[in-house]
Amino acid sequence: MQNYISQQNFNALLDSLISQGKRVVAPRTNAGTVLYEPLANAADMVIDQLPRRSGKEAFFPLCEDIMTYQKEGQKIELQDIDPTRFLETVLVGVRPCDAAAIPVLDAVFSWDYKDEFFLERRKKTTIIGLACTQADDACFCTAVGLTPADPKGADLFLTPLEGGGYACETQSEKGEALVANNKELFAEPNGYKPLPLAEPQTGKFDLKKVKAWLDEHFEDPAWDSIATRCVGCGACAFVCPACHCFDIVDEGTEKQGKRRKNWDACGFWKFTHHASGHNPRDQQPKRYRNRIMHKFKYYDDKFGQTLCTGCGRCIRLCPVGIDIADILQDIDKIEVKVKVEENS
Amino acid sequence: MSRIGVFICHCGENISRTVDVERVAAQVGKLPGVAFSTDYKYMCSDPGQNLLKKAIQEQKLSHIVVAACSPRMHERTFRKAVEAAGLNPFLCEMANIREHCSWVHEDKEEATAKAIEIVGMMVERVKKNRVLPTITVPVTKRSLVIGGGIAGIQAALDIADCGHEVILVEREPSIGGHMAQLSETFPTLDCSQCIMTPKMVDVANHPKITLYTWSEVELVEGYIGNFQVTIRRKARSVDEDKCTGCGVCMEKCPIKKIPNKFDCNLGMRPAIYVPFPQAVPNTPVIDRANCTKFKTGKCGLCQKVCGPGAIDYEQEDTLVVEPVGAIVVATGFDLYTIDEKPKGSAIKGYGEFGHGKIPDVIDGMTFERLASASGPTGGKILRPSDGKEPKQIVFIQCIGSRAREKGISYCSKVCCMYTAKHTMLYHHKVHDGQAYVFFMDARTPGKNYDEFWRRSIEEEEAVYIRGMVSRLYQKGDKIVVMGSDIAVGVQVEIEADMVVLATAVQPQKGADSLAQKLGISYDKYNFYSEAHAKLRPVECATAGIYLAGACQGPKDIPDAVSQASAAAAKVMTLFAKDKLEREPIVARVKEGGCVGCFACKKVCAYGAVEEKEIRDRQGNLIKVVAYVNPGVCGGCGTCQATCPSKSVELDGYTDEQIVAMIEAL
Amino acid sequence: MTQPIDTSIYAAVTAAIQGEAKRILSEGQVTAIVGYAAARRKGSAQPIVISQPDDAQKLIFTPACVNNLAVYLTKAKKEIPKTGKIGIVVKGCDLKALAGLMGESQLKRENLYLIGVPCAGVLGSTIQPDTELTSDSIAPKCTECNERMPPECDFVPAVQVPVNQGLEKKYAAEIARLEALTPQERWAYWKEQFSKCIKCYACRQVCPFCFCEQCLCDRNKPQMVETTPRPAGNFAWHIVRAMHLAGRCAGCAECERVCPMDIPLNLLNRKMAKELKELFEHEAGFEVQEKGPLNSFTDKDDQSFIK
Amino acid sequence: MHPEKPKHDFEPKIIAFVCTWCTYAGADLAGTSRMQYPPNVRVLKFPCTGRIDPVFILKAFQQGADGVLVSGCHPGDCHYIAGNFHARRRFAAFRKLLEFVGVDLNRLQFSWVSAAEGGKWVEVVTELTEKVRSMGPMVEFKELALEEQWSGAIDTPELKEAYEQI
Repeated sequence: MQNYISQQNFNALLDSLISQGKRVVAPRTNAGTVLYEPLANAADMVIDQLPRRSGKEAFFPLCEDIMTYQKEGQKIELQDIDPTRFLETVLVGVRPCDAAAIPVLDAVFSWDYKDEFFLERRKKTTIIGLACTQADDACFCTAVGLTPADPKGADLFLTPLEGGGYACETQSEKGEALVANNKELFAEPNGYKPLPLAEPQTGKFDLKKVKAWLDEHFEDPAWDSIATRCVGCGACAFVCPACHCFDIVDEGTEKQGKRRKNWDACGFWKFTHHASGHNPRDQQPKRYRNRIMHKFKYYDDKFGQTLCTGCGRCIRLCPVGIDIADILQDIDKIEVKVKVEENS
Repeated sequence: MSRIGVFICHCGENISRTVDVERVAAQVGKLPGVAFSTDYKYMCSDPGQNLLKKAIQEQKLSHIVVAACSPRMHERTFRKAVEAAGLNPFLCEMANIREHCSWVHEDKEEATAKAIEIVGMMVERVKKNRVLPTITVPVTKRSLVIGGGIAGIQAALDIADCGHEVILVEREPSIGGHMAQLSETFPTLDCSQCIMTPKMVDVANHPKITLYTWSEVELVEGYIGNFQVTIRRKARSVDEDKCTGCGVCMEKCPIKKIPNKFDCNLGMRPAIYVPFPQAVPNTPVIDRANCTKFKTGKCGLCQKVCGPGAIDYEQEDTLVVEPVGAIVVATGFDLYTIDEKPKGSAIKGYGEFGHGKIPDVIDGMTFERLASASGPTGGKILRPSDGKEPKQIVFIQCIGSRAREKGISYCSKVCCMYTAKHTMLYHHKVHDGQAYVFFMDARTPGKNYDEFWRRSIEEEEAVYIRGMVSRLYQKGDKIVVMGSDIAVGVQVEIEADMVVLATAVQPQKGADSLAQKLGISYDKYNFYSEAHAKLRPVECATAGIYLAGACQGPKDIPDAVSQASAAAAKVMTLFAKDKLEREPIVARVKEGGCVGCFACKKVCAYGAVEEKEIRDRQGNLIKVVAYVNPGVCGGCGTCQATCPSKSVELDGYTDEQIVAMIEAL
Repeated sequence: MTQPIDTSIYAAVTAAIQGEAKRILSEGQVTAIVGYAAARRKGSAQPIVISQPDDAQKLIFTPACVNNLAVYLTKAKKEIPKTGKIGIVVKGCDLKALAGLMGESQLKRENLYLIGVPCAGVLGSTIQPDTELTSDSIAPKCTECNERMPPECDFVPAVQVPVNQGLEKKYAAEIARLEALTPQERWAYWKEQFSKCIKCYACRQVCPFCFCEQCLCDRNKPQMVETTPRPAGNFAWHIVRAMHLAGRCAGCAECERVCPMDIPLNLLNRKMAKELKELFEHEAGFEVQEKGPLNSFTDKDDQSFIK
Repeated sequence: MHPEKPKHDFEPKIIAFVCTWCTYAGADLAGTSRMQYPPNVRVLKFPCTGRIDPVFILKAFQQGADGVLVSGCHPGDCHYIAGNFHARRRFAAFRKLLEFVGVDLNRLQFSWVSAAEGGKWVEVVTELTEKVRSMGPMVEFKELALEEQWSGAIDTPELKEAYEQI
């Protein structure tokens, strides 16, 4: 089985995909920030850094048109977007925390309503995952049931090796096809040792205990102490690989315009602002509560999955230092106490 | 969806010559929301207007665009027509395809394309127009006049003669102001008191005028048509109702030697006094600072001698609140005192001229009192120092005025004329005396003014020396005046017996604090600012407040009187209707979005923005927001451009309307 | 060359803040105090609101105490109790924001108890809070700071702030660099930067001056600014934001620090501050100003650009 | 006969924001005096320059304006006392911001045109139109309007065509 690829050949693979007219999306530097973006050249790839934004963008864009309108005289003409025009894409260098979020999102986008935009992009995208070798004290993938070498979500999974190159494991037909079509670039493994995996420095917590507490504590003074300081921006949701709320807006003029689907965040005051002026989540702690509840309770209730992969982006980027891992650890502790009390 | 009617005017051939009006009508007819479009030869003619009215009714039109001349020309016409057809007039807009299109372009293709865009833009705008009701404000038909000098008196009499109540407030014990102090007046040399006192008496006797002397404005609240003015009536210690003005108290008062301000401190008065014999009201006031009764508790002589028992030592200040609809400010002027540098002022002073140090260096007003038949010398020109008749007298012009380096750059306007008058009065009274005048240049515009000035030189033998005085000093009982005659180019030295300085006219002290109470603006000298230097010279920017006399800038008597009558006419115009109607182009605050930063209030030139408390049903304060008083708002919209959250909106020019126009292009 | 920044006073500052906080809470002088507390990650700090004297010991001051806490006193933050007198821990830069908020009728001095912090500088980014404070990691604003001892506070720990000299003035240098470019080059620079924007509005939410309850840019009747995070909408948002802060921004640079996409937003604010100083001699300071430079005027204002 | 007017490849779109009392009236006077100027300008009437929000200028560029003119009463002549003074400060600052983000200020003109200055109106409008014509279209904002984030972009020939047209 040919399952080794050198860095040079890997770059050659990507360049060949680019030349075939495929969109190759990989971490690259844009004005000083590492982001998943289409590559013009494989050499631009910055594969050793976790991008600021997650890979969900490849299926769930920041902003996409879903319809256009034109008015003339008394006529209004509507035009749908043709999803077959979406580009064939290869998403490269996706770490387990980003890749694992994609199947989690599949659940919500193919549930009662099949989101053709998401699903069509999903269909047209091949994901090349990458085992993770770097972690800091914001990472907590191991606490939410993943590992730095978890291939979940990837079509082809790479493990970086000492001295360069990657060990490759195909995870799906798409992955197999990719390897099969580029056989000449892959070689037999030859006693290479994988690089040591990342070791997230965050403590553990029991997701079941957390959920059990959440089930009982929609109203709890703890929410105030957790999130009084939340300023209500969307940074956490927008950098999150699993957050998937969106807003539909019509933008344009009296004569023509577009209906668009934009990322939205439950932290925003406007998120639940009713046309009447009423806002059921009238205070920031209630909005932040929804973030935790959605990730660790509601999504679990509905789809049996946790809506968090422990990438730690929200911890690093929260303007006011709200630390989701810390909160979950605290909840974990509270739950233990409750049990002790019950036993005594 | 709106049903917009568009009417394209040919304006004879003025428009149709360069704009293909039929094509414009056809193209515009295709715009979303347009239900009817047509063209017509003369839209403003009666048949044109009837066409418009008929179409509104038959086509059930909701909004109208008339594409014709400038809205400055016929907007009113078409809005009236639209109103007559049952639509709110503000649902009609004009597209200017004549002045801005057909008249300035020759190429028919280009002009037609442009006209289509202009009309299209107005179609988008009119869609966002809202029904605007005419704003009415009730008017209290009473007015307040602040200041009882000649300007205030004239304004009060004019308004009262028209049948409206007037409250006249004067700070001093008597009305009359500076004009009552003058000896004779230029350019006719008639006696000031002779023409002044009958007017003062008219005020006192007028059934429509309530006179509050020895009183000051304490607080002004409200807005045009609806002011609430609080007036402090200072304790007079004399009951005005009981006092008959017999004057026995003043005769008996043992304290007699208090310098009388009215006589520029040359004459003396008792502690209970009227400032001058013809005072109105002729009710004395006790000067508590100098009265033995108030200082030591003893005396009480005036009370003992007062037949009607009018003396009341226990009297206290009282506050009266008067509702008024308009305010005339006529607080007048004061003279620049050169020996006393106003605190914190940029004015540097003229210490070198010895005013206040050399007793025979006096100012113009003091000379008036010397020359006045009712003055401290009975009309004889005598030196304050030794009572001798001065044989050589020097007048110096422009003391303070027109001297940027000293802090005042304006011309005081009256000094050239009153100095000419002084030289004449002097010559009439001291036949063998010689008057010299140091001047920069003589400014004598006005009816018969220059003739008067010439007379002082040609007939009354005043010697005019063009140049400024560099120094003066006391030498024995003479005052040596050193100056230059720039016309001849020599140094001049005159040994004078008396020197009269034409000091600058300044606003009354405290003019700024009164302006702050009234919410009107003032310039750096504290003169009150008119709304427009040329077109609204008697109105303040703050609606319902008018200016009369020298509080706005230096003025002579005829100017002050004319402006007072003009201010009165403005008040009467306001009072001519029961309700004030105004175009509803005013700013409105959307309280939900307002965060109370009051940037709007900071930029509002009209003082139309107020702070308003929003409370819940229990009365708890929720927030403080801005409120725009529609009666006061000028409608410029600066507040909206300044408001960060766009929570204040100018009706008729809303963001929605403007953005719709931009997006139409 | 990287040079270390001396932050040895921060231990004494922390102790002093704790003592004062405990005193004013137990004496009932304030109902709550907004300050900084240590957080889970090594070296990190987070804003905290305390109302019990015993919680005073949680308060700290370290190079990770980056937040401008003034934002918690604005109307945008309804969660913080606004009744009674509130204590707040402020650095010099934060204090300017409070002065600005007072000038805009958002706060009253008598309702605040100001605990001033003698500050030698804080980190430019807290993505990795366990970073040593050096001339490289220091917040760019600190390189141009002249206000290390906040004046006219109710309490300031009595320590001497060490002088760190020779720090390159980062904003001034970057503004000068951009000004020297052609308009097309500047456009390209900002286009690239703004293309990263995701409209998370972190810049708006942390800004003490973005206290509007309803942001103009959230409105849709009319839509003044495209809300979509596309290049056009992003560009418009950042221009409007900079314009709305012109003459108001007090220079805390929180917008830039919190931007998850590293957009150098404070450059726009600094540029406007520079222009307003040159045009109207306006500078954000500790004095409460009755009117800002863009809601006042003089009849001699520059009009050389007007034909 | 009038001389044949030269035809240009590019006709700029100029949007003018003017106050109703001075500049609008000045433009009316140009009309009543039958002065001639290029037809590129579209006039939006405001009560006062004080009402003109900088966002409108931005919006005009975004809507495809190649040049923008803002014109009002001369200092001291404001019908509303001080609106133009406030506007003067606001735009002094705003133009610096636009310049800093890379807008060529040759496309943004400010002027005082009184009700008596029909000639000046013609001069200002003509000069700006010609200047902007020689500069070519304002591509920056137009390109921006067509651009998408990479993730939302789709392969549409229409878009490409539109892009190439600029």
